[in-house]
Amino acid sequence: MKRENLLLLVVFILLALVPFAAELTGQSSWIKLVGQALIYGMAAASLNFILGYGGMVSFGHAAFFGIGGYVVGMLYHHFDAGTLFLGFIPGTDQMLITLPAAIVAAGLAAALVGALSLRTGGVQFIMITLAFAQMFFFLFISLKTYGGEDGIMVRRTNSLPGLNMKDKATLYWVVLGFAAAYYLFLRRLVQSSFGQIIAGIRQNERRMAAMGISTYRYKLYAFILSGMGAGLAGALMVNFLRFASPDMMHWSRSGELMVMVILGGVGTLAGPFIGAGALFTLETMLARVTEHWMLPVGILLLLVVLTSKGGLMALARKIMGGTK
Amino acid sequence: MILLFEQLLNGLQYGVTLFLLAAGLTLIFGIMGVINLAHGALYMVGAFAASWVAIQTGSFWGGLLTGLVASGIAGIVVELGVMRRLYARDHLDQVLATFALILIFNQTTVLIFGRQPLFTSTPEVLSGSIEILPGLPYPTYRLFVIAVGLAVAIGLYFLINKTRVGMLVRAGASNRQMVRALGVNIQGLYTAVFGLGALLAGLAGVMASPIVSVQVGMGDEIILATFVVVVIGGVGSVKGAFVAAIALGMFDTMLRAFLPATLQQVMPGPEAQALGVGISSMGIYLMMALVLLVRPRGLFAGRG
Amino acid sequence: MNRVLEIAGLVKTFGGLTATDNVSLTVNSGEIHALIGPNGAGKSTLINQICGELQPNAGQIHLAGRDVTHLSAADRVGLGLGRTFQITSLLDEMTVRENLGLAIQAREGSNFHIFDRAATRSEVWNETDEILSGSALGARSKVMVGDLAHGEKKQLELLMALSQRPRVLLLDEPMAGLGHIESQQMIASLRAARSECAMLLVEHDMEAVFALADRISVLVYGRIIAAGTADEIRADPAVREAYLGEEDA
Amino acid sequence: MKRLLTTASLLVAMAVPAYADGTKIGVITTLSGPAGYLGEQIRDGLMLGLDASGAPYELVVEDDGRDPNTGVQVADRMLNEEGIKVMTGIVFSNVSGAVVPEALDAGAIYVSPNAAPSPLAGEKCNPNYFVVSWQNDSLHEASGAAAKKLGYKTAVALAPNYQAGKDAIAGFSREFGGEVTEIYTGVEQSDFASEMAQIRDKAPEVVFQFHPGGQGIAFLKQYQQAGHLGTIPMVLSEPSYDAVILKAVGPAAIGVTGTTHWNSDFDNESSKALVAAWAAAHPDVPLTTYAQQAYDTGLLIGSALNKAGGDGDMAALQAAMKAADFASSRGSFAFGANQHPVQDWYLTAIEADEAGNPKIVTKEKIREAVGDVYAANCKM
Repeated sequence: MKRENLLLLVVFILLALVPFAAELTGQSSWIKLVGQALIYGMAAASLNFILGYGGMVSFGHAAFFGIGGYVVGMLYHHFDAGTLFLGFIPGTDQMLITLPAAIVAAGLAAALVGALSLRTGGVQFIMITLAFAQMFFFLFISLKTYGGEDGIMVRRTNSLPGLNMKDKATLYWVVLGFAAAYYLFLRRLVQSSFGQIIAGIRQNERRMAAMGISTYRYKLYAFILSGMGAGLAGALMVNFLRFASPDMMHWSRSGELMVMVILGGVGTLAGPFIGAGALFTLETMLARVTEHWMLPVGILLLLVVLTSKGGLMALARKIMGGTK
Repeated sequence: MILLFEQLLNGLQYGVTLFLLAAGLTLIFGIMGVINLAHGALYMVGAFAASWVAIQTGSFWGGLLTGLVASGIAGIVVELGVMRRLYARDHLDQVLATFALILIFNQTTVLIFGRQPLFTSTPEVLSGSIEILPGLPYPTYRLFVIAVGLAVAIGLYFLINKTRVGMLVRAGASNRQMVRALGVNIQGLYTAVFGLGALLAGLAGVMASPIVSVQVGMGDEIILATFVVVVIGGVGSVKGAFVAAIALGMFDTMLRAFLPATLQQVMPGPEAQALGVGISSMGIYLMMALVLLVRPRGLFAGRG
Repeated sequence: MNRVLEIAGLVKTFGGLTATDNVSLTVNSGEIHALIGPNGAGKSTLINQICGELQPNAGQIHLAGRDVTHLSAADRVGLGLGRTFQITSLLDEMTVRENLGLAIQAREGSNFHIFDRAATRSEVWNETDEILSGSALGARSKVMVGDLAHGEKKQLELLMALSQRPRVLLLDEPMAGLGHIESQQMIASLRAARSECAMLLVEHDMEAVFALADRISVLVYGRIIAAGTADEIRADPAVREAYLGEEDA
Repeated sequence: MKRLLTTASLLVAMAVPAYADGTKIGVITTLSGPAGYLGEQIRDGLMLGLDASGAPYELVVEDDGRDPNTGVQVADRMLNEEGIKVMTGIVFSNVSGAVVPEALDAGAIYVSPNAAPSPLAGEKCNPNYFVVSWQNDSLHEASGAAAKKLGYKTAVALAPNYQAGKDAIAGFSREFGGEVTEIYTGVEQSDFASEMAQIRDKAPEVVFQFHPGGQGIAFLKQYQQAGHLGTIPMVLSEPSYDAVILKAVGPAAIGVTGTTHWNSDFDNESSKALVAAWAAAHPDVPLTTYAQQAYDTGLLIGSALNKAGGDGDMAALQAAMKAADFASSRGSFAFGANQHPVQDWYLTAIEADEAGNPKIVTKEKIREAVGDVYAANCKM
């Protein structure tokens, strides 16, 4: 346990030093790259909670990511234009308001989708979550007020009292702070009473029912928590990139999140972050070398699946000599 | 009235195309338990191979044959090289591996054929229209697509219900363990089923190539609708896939055709149009959600 | 006598097949009621209806005087219905201790808490360790359940079911697949547990049934064809013909 | 994570060329996916234009995958790491909506060879933002004007159900003035049989449709198969009948009317030079308006670089751009108040060449020196 905390602290410090390192080496785009990877890591980790720990394979997780992002975008749009959302809610650019709003909105959407989808299981669950995500996607594409397919530009990152959010390093540290907090939250969550129940449900739903656990309610609660996490990640992403678009909730984005989780290691805390970082770095690096970057990415992904079980985390453990 | 009839035909034609794709996918799903996101890539392979040969030789029929052979071979290669290692894995690994296959297929196609869409046209005998009702000319080629689709459906019915291979396929779709227990060459059966599924997907691609744009990524768009068909029909059921494909084709076409105009009766034109199209785009997903809420395993679910 | 479980006129059909045909039976507090019958008699179907995994077409199920016919499986557990499975059903990726601990946690509540530490809930783990140390599985508490022997899994299931403090326990073939010594252990465990709860015992092993049961009901083709004490059942000609006779032959 | 980072930095070091002579120009464009050919055209046209201008340059080209996130990521690196101050190349307005503000905030100049979303043309216009192609709306206003000029009174207008599609129908209707039945199609739809039936049912005098890329190919093929071609005239804006589309559609496009700001048969030196250079460099690939727009973009950037002596003095470079002192392949070219083009629009016919394949023939000028409706909202 102690060793794990030490490792986390070292990783956190290294990540916190990224802006300085980027400054020193002149490769300042690393700030944006690592920041984005952290946010995707959060989204993937939120998915991993239901997918890896809860056994619910959701193929529509990007919807909650996108909804979280759109809440920030829409509130900014109304703030900028001085209009009211739905005729009575004023816009805002205060992060202390937009982030909670995004989390709540994504949670509500997850409650709706989860309540209906969790009546099925297996392949049907995969497909019905995908279906709901597609419906959200088409809904946001036809919202003319919010830019339709083009999305919403957020000219200024939301402000946080006392911080200069225009500074790239500051924004990065805010993101890192959220990512770290979310990681710790998830660690607590999977070790909590609820986390144990969810782990039990993944392994054997029938057994849990025989313990008097109404599995549907617990799964729904997990689904909502997970959706809220994705909403937070989406809200941060829009702040980070200053842009919200329906691409955020396209089905291929849901697929990408799944790829990150599987690549990193299903049902591990650090896996999704590692998977996000690896996929993101890989894509970015290869895209600079060749226009046909998809081919090597595809081949590498395929090799990872075929040759290893448990993704990069398992590989890392194997290399480190099975310390855990 | 004529318009309605024509739209029904359009729905039927879309439906049989979906069926060609869904039949293979549902069998692969049902028998091997594999979620194959890359099924649409085989559709693309069929379309590209057929179009390329048609351009080189000027013969649609030569292209048809090449498309079938190419997609069938591609399917068998994929089965032997990749799928075989995925049967014992969980759905997640299958999703990741077949997602990777999509990337590989798409980019390889770009490398071979470039990014420009390929040109194909309908064969001479099938160009033009037939006046099926007074005042209703209907493209001959589309009638041909419907005929081919229905013929394949009938062929599959006989294959599955009247032959020994079909018996194994049916048994495998409802109970995988049982086929293993029968001591059949299960690997051979798997390869054959996968090859057949790929062939049908390729056929759908060939059939679609004179109608739609033959371009990279064309399979990614239609694969979602195909999955919807498979799930609505019930995983593993070819009959379910047929019913669901036709129903979905009709439903989708009817929504697109009549919903905006219907909405215009109750709201201003432009908004009605936008809303109507928005809802029609969601239509198939809505249909799937509704079906699954009533029948969580689809319409014709097997026990497996 | 106090009826903890009462089933009246239960009917379940699958298509044209009637799997449960107007079955009524009771389990009184403190007794072990055995349900026997040949394969395909509909025993598992009946158990699944009592547990709440299947909905009957007609009839009622009362648990401690309360109608539970339309309650979910989980809610019935909350009202005092425990069960074991014919094919053991455990959490294979957890240890013996974690399995039992989770069962006790589930009973203790606070299951929606997301900020506590499940591993340090003393009320859960004290009881878990106490139960384990008093059982044959004490030495195996850190072993992954997936690695347990079949007999050990059966024992663990029983411990988990009892840890729920049920009023009545449904035992779906607890002897299935056990060797002779293991069966004797299981019989001893059940005998020890009879002071804690009533039991409905579905079993093929006649030795075990006659050793444990206060009353026996015989299910054939979804119907109860006979009920009574062990001696009455042994003597019943209909049972001999339909069931025991078959087995002898 | 750290090990990954170090490996990645090594990769970066290998990917960046050690030394380069001319001004670095960042090109973010769409090279992957179905729309990949658009980015290819833009990249290749841009190179020809820059070559023709004679300015020393170095292109840094990267794929955005039509994904705004990727675009921003790439832009960030180009701007902050590689010190790039001149950017261009974006195909789609959703990407430019994300990337352009990023470039402007960093003090760079962005010159659009294609996408020109309306917010950036109006209130959010910027001195460092130039559009060489056209503002989206004016494309379709030209088609509306053409349909009106040809004497049609009723039209069916079809476009995908997203913002650009709605803008297209709005732009067409604005200039057309007749009765328009609007039909919106699905965003990823490829089978238009249902729409063909509706067109038959409505029997309009003219059909206007806006479907770029693969959708356009499918639409034209099916229009012919449904028997509408030659029966109901069709007017198209230039993105719906680029040379690549025509090559894929074949004879199914012959007889259709188009509108454009440029065509390969234009009789001016710059245009002829482009056509010749393209034929020499890419003999197998059709030359589209996308490449032409990028060619003009290259000419503009090159002329400004020549005048300002590279990107050392950004104010001078901006002034040189604004002067638009280059020989546009479309003949007359000037920037309006919002630094979007003020240009002429032409009517074209798609006719059969000797081999029976479609070719675009310029017929007449239908609009002269028009800008766009958003310029009035731009206060610089």
